[in-house]
Amino acid sequence: MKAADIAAVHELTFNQAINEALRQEMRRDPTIVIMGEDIAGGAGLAHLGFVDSWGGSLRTTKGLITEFGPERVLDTPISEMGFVGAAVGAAMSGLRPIVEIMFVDLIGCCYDQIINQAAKMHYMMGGQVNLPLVIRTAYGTRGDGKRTYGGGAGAQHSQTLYSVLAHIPGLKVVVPSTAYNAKGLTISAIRDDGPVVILEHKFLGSAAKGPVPEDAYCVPIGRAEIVRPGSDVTLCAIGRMTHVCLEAATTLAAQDIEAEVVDVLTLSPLDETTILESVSRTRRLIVVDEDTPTASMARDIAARVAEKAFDDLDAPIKTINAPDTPVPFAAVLEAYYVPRPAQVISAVLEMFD
Amino acid sequence: MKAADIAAVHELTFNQAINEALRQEMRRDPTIVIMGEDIAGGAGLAHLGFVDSWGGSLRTTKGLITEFGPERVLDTPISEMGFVGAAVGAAMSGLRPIVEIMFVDLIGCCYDQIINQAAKMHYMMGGQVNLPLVIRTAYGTRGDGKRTYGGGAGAQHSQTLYSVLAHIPGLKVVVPSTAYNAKGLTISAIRDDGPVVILEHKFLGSAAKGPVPEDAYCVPIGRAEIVRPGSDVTLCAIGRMTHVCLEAATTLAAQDIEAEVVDVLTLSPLDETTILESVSRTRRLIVVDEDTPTASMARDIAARVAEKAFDDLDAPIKTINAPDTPVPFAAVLEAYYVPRPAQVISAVLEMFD
Amino acid sequence: MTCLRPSRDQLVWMYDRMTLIREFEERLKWLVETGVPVGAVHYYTGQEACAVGVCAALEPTDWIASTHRGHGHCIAKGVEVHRMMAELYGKVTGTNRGKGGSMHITDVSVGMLGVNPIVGMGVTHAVGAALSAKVRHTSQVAVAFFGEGAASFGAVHEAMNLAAIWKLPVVFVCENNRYSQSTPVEYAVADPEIANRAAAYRMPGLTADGQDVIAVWATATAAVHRARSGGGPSLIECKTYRYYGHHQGDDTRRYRAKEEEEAARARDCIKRFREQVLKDGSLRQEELDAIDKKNKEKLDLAVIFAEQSPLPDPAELYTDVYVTEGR
Amino acid sequence: MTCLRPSRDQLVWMYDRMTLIREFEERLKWLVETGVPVGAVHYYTGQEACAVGVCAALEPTDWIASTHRGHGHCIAKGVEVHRMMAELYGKVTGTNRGKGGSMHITDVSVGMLGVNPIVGMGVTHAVGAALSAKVRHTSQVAVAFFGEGAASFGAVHEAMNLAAIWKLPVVFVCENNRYSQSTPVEYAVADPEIANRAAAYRMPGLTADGQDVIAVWATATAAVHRARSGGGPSLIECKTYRYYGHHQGDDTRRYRAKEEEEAARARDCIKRFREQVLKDGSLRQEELDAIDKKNKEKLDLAVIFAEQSPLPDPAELYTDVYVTEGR
Ligand SMILES: Cc1ncc(C[n+]2csc(CCOP(=O)(O)OP(=O)(O)O)c2C)c(N)n1
Ligand SMILES: Cc1ncc(C[n+]2csc(CCOP(=O)(O)OP(=O)(O)O)c2C)c(N)n1
Ligand SMILES: [Mg+2]
Ligand SMILES: [Mg+2]
Repeated sequence: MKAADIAAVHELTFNQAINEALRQEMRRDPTIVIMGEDIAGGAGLAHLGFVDSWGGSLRTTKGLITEFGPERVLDTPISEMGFVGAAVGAAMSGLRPIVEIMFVDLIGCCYDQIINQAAKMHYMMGGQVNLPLVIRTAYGTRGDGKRTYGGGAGAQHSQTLYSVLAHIPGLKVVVPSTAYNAKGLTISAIRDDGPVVILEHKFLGSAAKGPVPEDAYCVPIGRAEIVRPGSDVTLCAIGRMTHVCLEAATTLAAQDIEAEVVDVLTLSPLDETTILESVSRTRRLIVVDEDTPTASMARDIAARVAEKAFDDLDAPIKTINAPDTPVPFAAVLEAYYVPRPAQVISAVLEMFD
Repeated sequence: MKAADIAAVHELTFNQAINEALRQEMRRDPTIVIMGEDIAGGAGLAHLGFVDSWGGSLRTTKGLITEFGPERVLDTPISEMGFVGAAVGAAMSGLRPIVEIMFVDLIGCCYDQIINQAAKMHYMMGGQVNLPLVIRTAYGTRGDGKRTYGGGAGAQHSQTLYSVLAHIPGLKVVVPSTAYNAKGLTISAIRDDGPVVILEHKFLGSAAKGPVPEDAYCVPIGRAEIVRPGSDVTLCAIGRMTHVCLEAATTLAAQDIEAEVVDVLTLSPLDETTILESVSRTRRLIVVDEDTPTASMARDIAARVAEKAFDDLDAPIKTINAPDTPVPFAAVLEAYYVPRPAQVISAVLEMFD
Repeated sequence: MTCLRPSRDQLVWMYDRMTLIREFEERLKWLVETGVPVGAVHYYTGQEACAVGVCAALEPTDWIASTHRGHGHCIAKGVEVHRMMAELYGKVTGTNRGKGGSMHITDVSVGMLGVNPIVGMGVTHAVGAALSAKVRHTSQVAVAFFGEGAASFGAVHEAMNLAAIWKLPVVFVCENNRYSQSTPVEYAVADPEIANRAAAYRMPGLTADGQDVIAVWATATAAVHRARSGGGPSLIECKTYRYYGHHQGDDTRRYRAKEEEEAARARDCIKRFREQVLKDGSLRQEELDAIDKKNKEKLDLAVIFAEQSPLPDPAELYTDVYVTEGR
Repeated sequence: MTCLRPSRDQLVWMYDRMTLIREFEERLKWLVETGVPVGAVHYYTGQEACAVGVCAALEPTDWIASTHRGHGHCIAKGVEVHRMMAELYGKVTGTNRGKGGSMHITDVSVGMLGVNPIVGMGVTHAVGAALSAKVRHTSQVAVAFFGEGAASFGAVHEAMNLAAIWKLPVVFVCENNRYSQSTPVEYAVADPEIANRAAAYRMPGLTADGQDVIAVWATATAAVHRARSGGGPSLIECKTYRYYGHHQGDDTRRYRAKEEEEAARARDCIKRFREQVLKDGSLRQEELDAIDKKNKEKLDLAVIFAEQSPLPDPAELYTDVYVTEGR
C-alpha cells in the first residue's frame, strides 16, 4: 500500500485530503492563489468577525483564508467566465491560480475559457507561455435514494460531463477515487505548468475516507492504477466507478471469476499502456463510466482497445455508462441512473456463458 | 439518385441550399424567426439604405431580411449566451427560432444554454414543453493550403467540436455533407419540435455544389446513408470526411478493393443499424472523423461496433481523426491536420496484408 | 406612485398568496427537518412580498421566469401547491412528473416558464418570451426574477442589453436580499444599488421596498404598463431579505449578524400587511384568519396528495428525452 | 487634462509607432491583394492613435491584452514587425513559431499577452494580469483593449465588476469604431456612449478623441496613474474609425456611407499629428520624413525576413500540446 512508503499517515476524507493538499502547496509557493464562489465565504464581512463561513460549498477550502488571507483566497461573484478568465490571465503573468467551479454542471458558463483559452494558449503561442492553472470542480450523481451530496439535485446539478473536457487537446483531466490519490493528484496538478482539471465526486468527497500521508506527495498524472489484480476480465473504471467495480469484483470472486480492476485516474492523457497490458492478460474488457454514453470516455477506451488489442480479445468489449438521458430528480429514477455493481456483475457473467 | 424523385431540380451550393431551406420554411410558418450576428447586417441602417449587407458571415442567410423583415430576421449584438438564451425562451413560448452561432468554436460562449437549457428542458419539465429550436453553426478546417473558408483561421476559428454536442442527451446533432442533404436536414431540423444542432462545414459551404429539388423536402434526422456500396470494407464518414472517403474509395477500386462508404449524417441519435448492417457484410470498419480523437464520435462508433458486431469483424476497427492537438495556423502544418484520402487508403491497405 | 391603490380583491389575493407561500415553505421546512427526502430546496421565506407584488400586476397570460429560489414565484403565478409538493416528493403527479424537483418546477399552463438553478439563465429566457410576444403581436409581458448575486453574471448583462435594443416587453425584477450564498452584495457587486444598473441600458431603474407588497405592486404595475404599451423594459430592485439559509443545510449565523436578521424580521411583509389593512380597515380580522386557515388546510392536503401519489414508473427514466418521442 | 504635454521624445515615439503600424497594415494589405496567403487578418488602419496613445502611457513591464484587430496593439507595445510578419507567413521565426497567425500574435517578453479573437476574452485576461500584479505586489498595470461590439458581451461585464470590487490596476480601453462587423453601435449597444457604462461599476468613465494621439495619451496617463497608485480601474472610450473592412474580404460600402468614411479619413490621426507638431514647431519636417523612410525600410526588411525564414518542421504539429513536454 503506497501510503506505507511514507512515514506519518492519518485518516482523512477525500475532501480533507484535498484541503490538506491545497494548504501544503500554498505554504510552499506564495504565487498560488485560489478563487471561487464562497470558497471562503462571508468575504467582506471580516469587520463583523465573519470570514471563512463556508469554506467552499463542499468545505474543501475550509480554513485557507484564515491562514493565507483574502489576497490569496478570493471569494468571487457569480462570474464563471470572468473569474476563470482572470485565472487564465493570472497564470500567464506570474501566478499559479487554482479555481473552483462549484459544479461541473457549470462549465457551460466558462467553457470557452477552458477549451479555447487555457487549453490552447501554450500551443498556439508557440510554447512561449506556460499556464499553471488548476480547475477543481465537483461532479456526479449519488443514486442511492439519499438526497444530499449529489442525490436529489436534478438535471443541472448532478452531471459527470468529463468527456467534454477530456475531448479537448492540451487539457489534462484527472478523476481521483480515494483520499490518497485525491491529495496526490491535486499536488501534481498544482505543480504542473499547464492547465489541469480535477473532477471531485460529490459523494466520494465525504464518503471516501482513507489513510493519507501527512507530508506532501505526488500521484503522477497520466498513470492508471491496477487496484485489484485479476486474471479473468479487466474492469476499467473511472472515479467513483472504481468502487462500484471493486464491489462487483468481490462478488464475482465468490463465483471464481477474478476480475482485475483498473482505476483510470487520468482521462487525458490516458494511460493506454496499463489498460492494454491488463487486457492482454485477461482477454476481456468492460469499461465502467458514470458519464452518459455518447462520445464518452468509456467508448473512447473501448475503441482504443478494439484498435490496438483486437487480437487479444476473447469477447466483445462492453461499456457501462449512465443512460443517454438527463439526470432525473425522483429518487426512484435516480437509483437506476448511476451504474451499479449488479450491472457490472451481469455484464461479466454474460461474457462467461 | 434521390433528387431525381422530385420534379424540378436546380444546381445549388451547400450554402445556397441552406438558404433556400430557410426561406421556404419561413414562408410556410410565420412563427419561425432567425437570429445571429450580422445574419442580415447593417441592422438599424435601413434608413440609409443599408440592409442585408452581410447575409451571415458565410452568406447563408442572404436575402432573408429583405423578404421577411427585421422582426423575423434579427441581427444580434455579440451576446451568444444572451441571444441563444432568448431563442430558448422564445421556443418555450410560441416561436420556432433558428439561431446562427457564427462558428462552432464559439459554443464555449453559450454552452450552458445548449447543454443545460435547450437539451434538458423537455425531459426535466416532464414533457410539458416542446423546444423547437435550431442552432446552425459553421465548423471545420480547410487543410489544403488555401487560407479561406476554414483555412488559415488558427486554433480558435477552425475547430470541429461536434462530439461535445453529440455527448449531450436530448440534443439532436446533424452534419450534412452535400447541398441535397443540407437542405433536407435543415428543413427536418426546423420541423422538429426539439432542439437540433446543424454543423455546416465552412469549406463545403461553397465547394459542395449539386442538384437540389426546388420544392421543400425532408432528409430524415437519425438516418445514415450508404453513399457508395462496397463489399470489402466499410468507411464510416462524418460530414466533409464523406468526400475524403469517396475519393479514397475510387483509388482503392483501381486496386480491386471495393469500399462501402457510409455517410453518418446524424451524430445523435446515431443510426447504428445502417452501420452495423454494413459492417456485417464488409467485416471491416474504418471510421473517419475530422474532430480530435479523444472521446470523439469516431471512437464512439468504433466502440458500438466492437460491442455489437465483434464476431462479424475480420480485422481491428480503425479510427482516423485529426491529431490530438489544437489546429495550427501555418499552412504546412494545417495540411497535415485534416484527415486525407491517403491516410484512409493506407489504413485500408494495412487491413489487407 | 404609491397613491395607486389596490382593489379590495387585490388585497385579499395578495394576502392569500403571501400566506400560501409562507405556509408552503414553513411546511416544507418542517418536512425537511423531520427527514422527508425532498432534495435540494431554497426557502423563499421573507421575500413573499416581491413575488406576490409583482405577480399581482400581471395577467394570467403573462410569463415569468424564476431562479433556484423559485417556490414563491411559482405560487404567486398560480402553480398549484399540491402539484409542487408532489414534485418535491418525486411523484408522477408533480408539476414535472417528478423528473425536475424543486430547482426545475415549471407550469407553462399558468405562464411559469421554469425555476432555473443556473444563475441568470431564467433572465435570458424571459427576454425570449418577451421577443415571442412582440413577434407574435400579443400583448403579453414577461418578468425575469433574479437575485442580486445574479446581477454580476454576464448573461444578465447581455439579456438587459438585448431587451433594451429590441424594446421588448420585459420587466427585470432583482430581489436584492443582500447575499449570494454567504457573499454579501457590498463585496460582490461594484454598485450594490442594483437599480442604478438600468442607466447603462437606458431603461428606467426603480427601487421598491421588498417588504411592502403594495409598494412592489405599485412599482411593478408602472413597469408592466410601460412594457405592455410598447415602452420597453424596466429594472426593478426589491430590497428584501431571506429569513433562512441559502438552502436547507445552511446556517446563516456563519455570515449574518443576529441583529441584522432580527431587524429584517421586524419588517416582515405579512405582519406589516396585516397591521396596515386592519388599521386602514380595508380588510377584516376574520377574513385574514379565514385565509390563514384555508392555506394551512391547502398544505395539509398538498402533503397528503404528495404522499399518496404514485411514484414514476422506472421506465420514465427513458421517456421525453426527445420531444418527438412524445409519451 | 490636455494641458499635460508629451516630451519631445514621446512625440517622436508616437509618430514612429503610428507610422509603423500604418506601414505594416498598408504593406500587409498590398501582400494580401497580390495573393500572399497570410490567413485571416483584420486591419487596424485608422485607429493607430488609440493603441499608440495608450501604450505611450505604459511602462515596458506593463501588460496589454488585445483583440482580433490586434496588429496595432502589438506594434505599440513593442512586438517586432519582422516577427509579426513571419508569423503571418506561417514561419517558424514568427512570434508564435507560425502556430498562431494574426489572431494569436503574442509576445509576453514585451508584455503583450496575446491577440485574442474570441471577443471579450482578452479583457478577462488583462484583469487576471492586474490581479497578478496586485498579489505579487509589483507596480504593473494591465490594459484591456476591446471594441464597442465587445461591450455587449457578458464576460466584459463580469471582468469590469471583478476589477472594480478587487480595485485592480487595470485600464479598460474601448475602441469605439462604431461597427461590429457590419452592425452599428447605435443598434447593438443600448447606450452607445460606452464610457457611461463605467458608472455601473463605480469607476471613472473617460472619453477621448481616438483620432488624436495626444488626447488619448493624456487620458490614458491619468487612468494608468490611478491604477498604478492603487486607485483601481478606469474605463476609457476612444472614439475612432476603421478605414478598411472588418477583415480583408469585407467591402464596407455595403454598410457604411461614402461621406461617413471620407469624414473619418479627414480626421486621420497621422495627418493631424504631422500638421500639429509642425505648426507648433515641436518636431521638424525632416525628422518626420526620416521616420517614414525608416519604417518603410523596416517593412521591406520584415517582408524579406518573413519570405526567407524557414517553415516549421511538420513535427511541430505535435509539439507544445502540453507544457510539460517543453521543446
Ligand atoms: C452560474 C451559476 N454559478 C453558481 C451557482 C451556484 N449558486 C446557486 S445559487 C447561488 C447564489 C445566488 O445568489 P442570488 O442571485 O443573490 O440569489 P439568492 O440565492 O440570494 O436568492 C450560487 C452562487 C449557480 N447555480 N449557477
Ligand atoms: C464571442 C465571439 N462572438 C462573435 C465573434 C465573431 N466576431 C469577430 S470580430 C466581431 C466584431 C467585433 O466588433 P468590435 O468588438 O467592435 O471590434 P472591431 O472589429 O470593431 O475592432 C465578431 C462579431 C467572435 N470572434 N467572438
Ligand atoms: Mg441574493
Ligand atoms: Mg467596433
